[in-house]
Amino acid sequence: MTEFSPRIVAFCCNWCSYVGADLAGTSRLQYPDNIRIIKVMCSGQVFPSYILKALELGADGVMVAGCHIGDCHYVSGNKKAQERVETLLRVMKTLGLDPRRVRLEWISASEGVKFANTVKEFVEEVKELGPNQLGVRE
Amino acid sequence: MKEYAIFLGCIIPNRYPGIETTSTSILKDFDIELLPINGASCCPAPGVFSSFHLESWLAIAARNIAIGEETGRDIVTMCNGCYGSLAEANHLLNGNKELKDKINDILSKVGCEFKGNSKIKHMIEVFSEDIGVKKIQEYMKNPLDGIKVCTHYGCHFLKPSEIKKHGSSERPKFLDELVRATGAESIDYKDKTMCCGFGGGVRARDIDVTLDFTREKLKNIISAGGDCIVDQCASCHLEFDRGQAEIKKIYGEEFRLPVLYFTQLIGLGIGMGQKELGLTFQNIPAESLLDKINGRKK
Amino acid sequence: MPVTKNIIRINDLNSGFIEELVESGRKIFGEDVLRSVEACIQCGCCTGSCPSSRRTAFRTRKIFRETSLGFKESVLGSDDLWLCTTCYTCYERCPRGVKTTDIIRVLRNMAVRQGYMAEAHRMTASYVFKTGHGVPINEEVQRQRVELGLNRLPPTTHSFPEALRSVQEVLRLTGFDEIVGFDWETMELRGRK
Amino acid sequence: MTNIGVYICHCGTNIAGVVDVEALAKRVAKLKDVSLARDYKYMCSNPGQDLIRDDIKHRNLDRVVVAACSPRMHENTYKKVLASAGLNPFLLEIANIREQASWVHLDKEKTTNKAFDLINMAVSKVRMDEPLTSMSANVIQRVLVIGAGIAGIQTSLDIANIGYDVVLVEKEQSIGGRMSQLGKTFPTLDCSACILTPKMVEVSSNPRIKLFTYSEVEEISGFIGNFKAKIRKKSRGLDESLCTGCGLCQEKCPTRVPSEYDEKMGKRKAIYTLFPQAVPNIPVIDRASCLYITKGKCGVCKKVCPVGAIDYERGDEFIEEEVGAVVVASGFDPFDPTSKEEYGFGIYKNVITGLQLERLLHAAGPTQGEVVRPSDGAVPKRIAFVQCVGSRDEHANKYCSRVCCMYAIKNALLIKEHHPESEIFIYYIDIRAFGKGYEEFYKRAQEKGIKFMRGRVAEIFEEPASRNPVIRADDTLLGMVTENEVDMVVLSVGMIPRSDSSRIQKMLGLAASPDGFFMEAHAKLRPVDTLVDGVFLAGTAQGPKDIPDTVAQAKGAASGALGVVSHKALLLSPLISEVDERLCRGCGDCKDVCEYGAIELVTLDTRKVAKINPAICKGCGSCVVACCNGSIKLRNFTDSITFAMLEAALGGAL
Repeated sequence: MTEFSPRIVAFCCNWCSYVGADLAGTSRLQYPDNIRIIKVMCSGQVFPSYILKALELGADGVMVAGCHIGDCHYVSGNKKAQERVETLLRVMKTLGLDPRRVRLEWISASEGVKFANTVKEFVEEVKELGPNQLGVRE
Repeated sequence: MKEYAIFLGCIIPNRYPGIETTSTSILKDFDIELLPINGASCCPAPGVFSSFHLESWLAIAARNIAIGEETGRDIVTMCNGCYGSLAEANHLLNGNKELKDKINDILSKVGCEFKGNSKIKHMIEVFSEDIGVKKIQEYMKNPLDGIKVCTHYGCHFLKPSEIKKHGSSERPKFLDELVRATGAESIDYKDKTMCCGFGGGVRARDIDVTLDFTREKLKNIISAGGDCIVDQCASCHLEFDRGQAEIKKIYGEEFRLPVLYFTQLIGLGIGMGQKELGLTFQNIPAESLLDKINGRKK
Repeated sequence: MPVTKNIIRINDLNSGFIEELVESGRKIFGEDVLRSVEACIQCGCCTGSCPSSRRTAFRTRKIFRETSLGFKESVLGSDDLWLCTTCYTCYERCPRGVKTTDIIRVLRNMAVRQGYMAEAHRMTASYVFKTGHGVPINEEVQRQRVELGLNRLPPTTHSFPEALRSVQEVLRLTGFDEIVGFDWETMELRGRK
Repeated sequence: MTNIGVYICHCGTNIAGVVDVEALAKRVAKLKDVSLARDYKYMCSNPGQDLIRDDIKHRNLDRVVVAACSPRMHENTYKKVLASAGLNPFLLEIANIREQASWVHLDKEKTTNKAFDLINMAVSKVRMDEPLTSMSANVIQRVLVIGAGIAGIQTSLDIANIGYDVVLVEKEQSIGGRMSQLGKTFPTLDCSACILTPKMVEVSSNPRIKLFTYSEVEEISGFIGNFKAKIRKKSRGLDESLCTGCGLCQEKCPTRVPSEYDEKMGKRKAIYTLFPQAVPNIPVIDRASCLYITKGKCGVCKKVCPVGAIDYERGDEFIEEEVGAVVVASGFDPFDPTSKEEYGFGIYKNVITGLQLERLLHAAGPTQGEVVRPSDGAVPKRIAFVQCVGSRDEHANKYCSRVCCMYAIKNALLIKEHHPESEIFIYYIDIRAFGKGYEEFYKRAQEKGIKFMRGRVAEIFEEPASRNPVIRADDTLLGMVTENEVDMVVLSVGMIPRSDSSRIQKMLGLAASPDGFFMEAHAKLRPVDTLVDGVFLAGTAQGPKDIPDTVAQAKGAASGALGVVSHKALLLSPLISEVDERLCRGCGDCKDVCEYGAIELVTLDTRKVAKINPAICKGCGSCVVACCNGSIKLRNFTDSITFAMLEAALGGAL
């Protein structure tokens, strides 16, 4: 029985967090390979159903990353993302889902280190939580 | 009829009872009753006890508020010091659940609880807001025309303004307006909003520093041509009245500047005698002022 | 005071002093109020506004500078710290929003804990232990009260012994008796600890 | 039937060092719709590009995935490759297997697996991507400039001189703005008028600049390349076409009221021009103080006007102008120090502001350049400047206004040079002499004997007899509290946003920074752009600035605006939202969340539906999420694409 290796999806906005991830790369910062990044134009474009779908498909953790509040390339997309994700987190419990599996992070284009550390942290936390039973796993 | 719980503190009942009787009797005419807060203690003095031990200061203040709240009325103080302590305690405790629980934990041992549902008011608010300058004007029997008054606001009623919320602490107006309502003239003087020197435990520890404050204020008032000083704070009142006597003793300097609490000035305007105003019990006689008032009459 | 000849070795200063300050005042005022001292730009608006510094050696600005650099002993041991009348003028005007008077009061609390409490202040405190009043009644005023048609004693702790007892109990619970050095047996101040 | 080609780049050893590219290519080749998968040393190199180009042509690929470095590096390179091979460039996806895989992981097997997932995700996206074509919009090749201070003047001149038309709108009756109020300028001490008036004349004489003075832009609609502006031309109470500017009316007008332009240091008539060199040199009747208008008496100006231009009843006019870009140069207001009560401004006569002093120092000002104090008209011999009044102040403006140190030093020097015997003190917290020649200027002031007093002034009081202000401050360098009785105090007030800036902000949909000034698109890299395409900022409307910085930014704004209007047409990104009108219920939720006003509700036969203006939409996708029934989609970022990518991402075993 090998150690549980979580599967994590990250929705990164095109203007800040995706660039932050690139910076982590160019700075050769090592972080766990459990994460798969999906580029979105803006964190405000992330529909709650995307997150639920990811969980349904067996993601053990989902991260939504956008520009810091006030820095949104589209003025307020990240504020909208915040409202939606926070609402989702509230209902997740009632849906029998562990809200700790979903994370909202503000990571700027200059925060490669923060990106790497956030991934490390999140992977560790999700390892604690164990596999997402919702997902059909082979 | 309006009712308030009156928080006496120390200096009013234990040094200047005349201020209490005067205020009470005037308020009666405006149909405002003052209910005693039985068993109240020292507020305790904001700058003094909070400098020693904030938690003890807060606990005692909270106890005073708590027993005041039991009357079911808002609490009125007659001293900026008392107002400062109770209002700040009220502010701190209502803004911090953890702190409130901690203090209530202590209070529960002596059978009371701070709820924070009573407003803390100052006598000056009762006069300038509940009653209002206009009514005071009409109330005057022999307006004090020609009397030059220098007002002293004191510190802890106005400041910090972000907590006390009575508007500008640099150039306040309400006390001057009240004075004008009596017919007297309120004249400006240098460093008008400066502290009297009483607070922060300085008086007890370094009386000479305190008296140096007082002296400067008195000098500025005299050179501006003030006939008397009118205050709204028992501590400042003591400082200016008793302080003059002490200055005379220590520096041999004599000012003979009558010191009146604002209700005492109003009292003069409705013809109350200086005995019932308690002025005869004060260190500095008010004769010069009364002569001017009477002289003016002739 | 970490001074060698005419040099102050910044290395020798107590860099943890700010944290001690925050710790001592956090529960009452919250952390931000205490940390605001770090925002001081030494513009001197406090001191220029201070009626005390016009006649004493008290320098609000200097105290804040020393505090943020960590001159713990000289700040807490200084008599000047006690020359603030808490008039709040500096608090009102500070362009950086430093919560001056609150910080000074917390510094004083720390000083008291270190044993820097003036006898006069212990006396003032002892009155409250004994009577519930910082300024208790005296014979003369009792007479005046009667003349003015009031009761001899005001309806305060002066008239209600059980109320006085609960004030005393509160002070016992907060440990004020220990801080001031008040002896419940003799109902008097203990000699300096 | 789709034919996807996948190209895996070694990037030398950057990728191949950690990822088993050959094995990866073999695995990828098995993916659905992938007709070929190649790996190559450097895909971005010419041979690499040819490889793709040839396959598109000869192996008729219809979609391409490049697995290489971040799309931020070479996406455009490969888009061009597709285009050159006749394939729609939007049928390309990049799998970022360098920054997101080989550079951040070490384990060869795991990293190769991850690379596979990333490619798989790209494949499942590209499979569903639609070919998109950038649409183009015509550009109206004129620029609207709001505000004709030095910023607006400079921007207009630059644009006009390069050969494009400008509509310049000024609220006041003359152009020139704040700079025209100033006496001399630091650090060179050349007189403001001497360098400004030539530019003002240039503006009025330039045929490419259409000037509207005493006018305000009331509405702006449209989008980059196609703005429509509604301008209100306020009535001057006279016929401008007749007025010759002879000035007789002003001379004869009996009414005298405090002059706003002179900061109340002087008086003006009820019919007046702001200053002698006003452009245009046409007066305005102030309806509030004109005797004829208020009381029906007088009428002198009408009587004396040799050309009969006066027309009291003349009403406002409205003009519509179409432009392709907008430059906002609406300037600043000086901070009103009345709220800093400890300084007694408005109570102590001899406490004035820096701008009031400028008017006194101005050769054409109310005192012809002689500095006298308001209480008694005497020439002050001891003058104190108080810095940071309302600036660097939690109770007023938190920011530094950047010019006050220098203008105080400048005015101190001017007075000192005019009256060498005078004693001048500058009370400061920090002297900020950041500009070219500024520090030297500061030193020069010291050498002239101007006393610099380190300490923020605590309070000012007045000696009743002499009306002399007394300054009380801690001399922080002495560690002593000082009092200083002077003849006059000058409060160095900072800059605040124009009183009407919030109106302009709403009108244009601009953002404001915490300090209330208009916000630039990027603090460092786009300091003159705004978040609204086609709208640019110049001068102090964006934040406190001195004249050199204002002019520099004005030139930047000009080039920004020219970057728009120098094109006949604009290509617009096709990656935007579109509405499925059959599904749309016209609830308007999308309209509410759109920050750009790109969505309007239109009537389609009988029902309301949302309509997205492709020229305004930025493709953020907010409306897509807000839509209650999924009738809006963001092109090539649809739900089904996202779900497909999720499946690809989570399908692979780790």
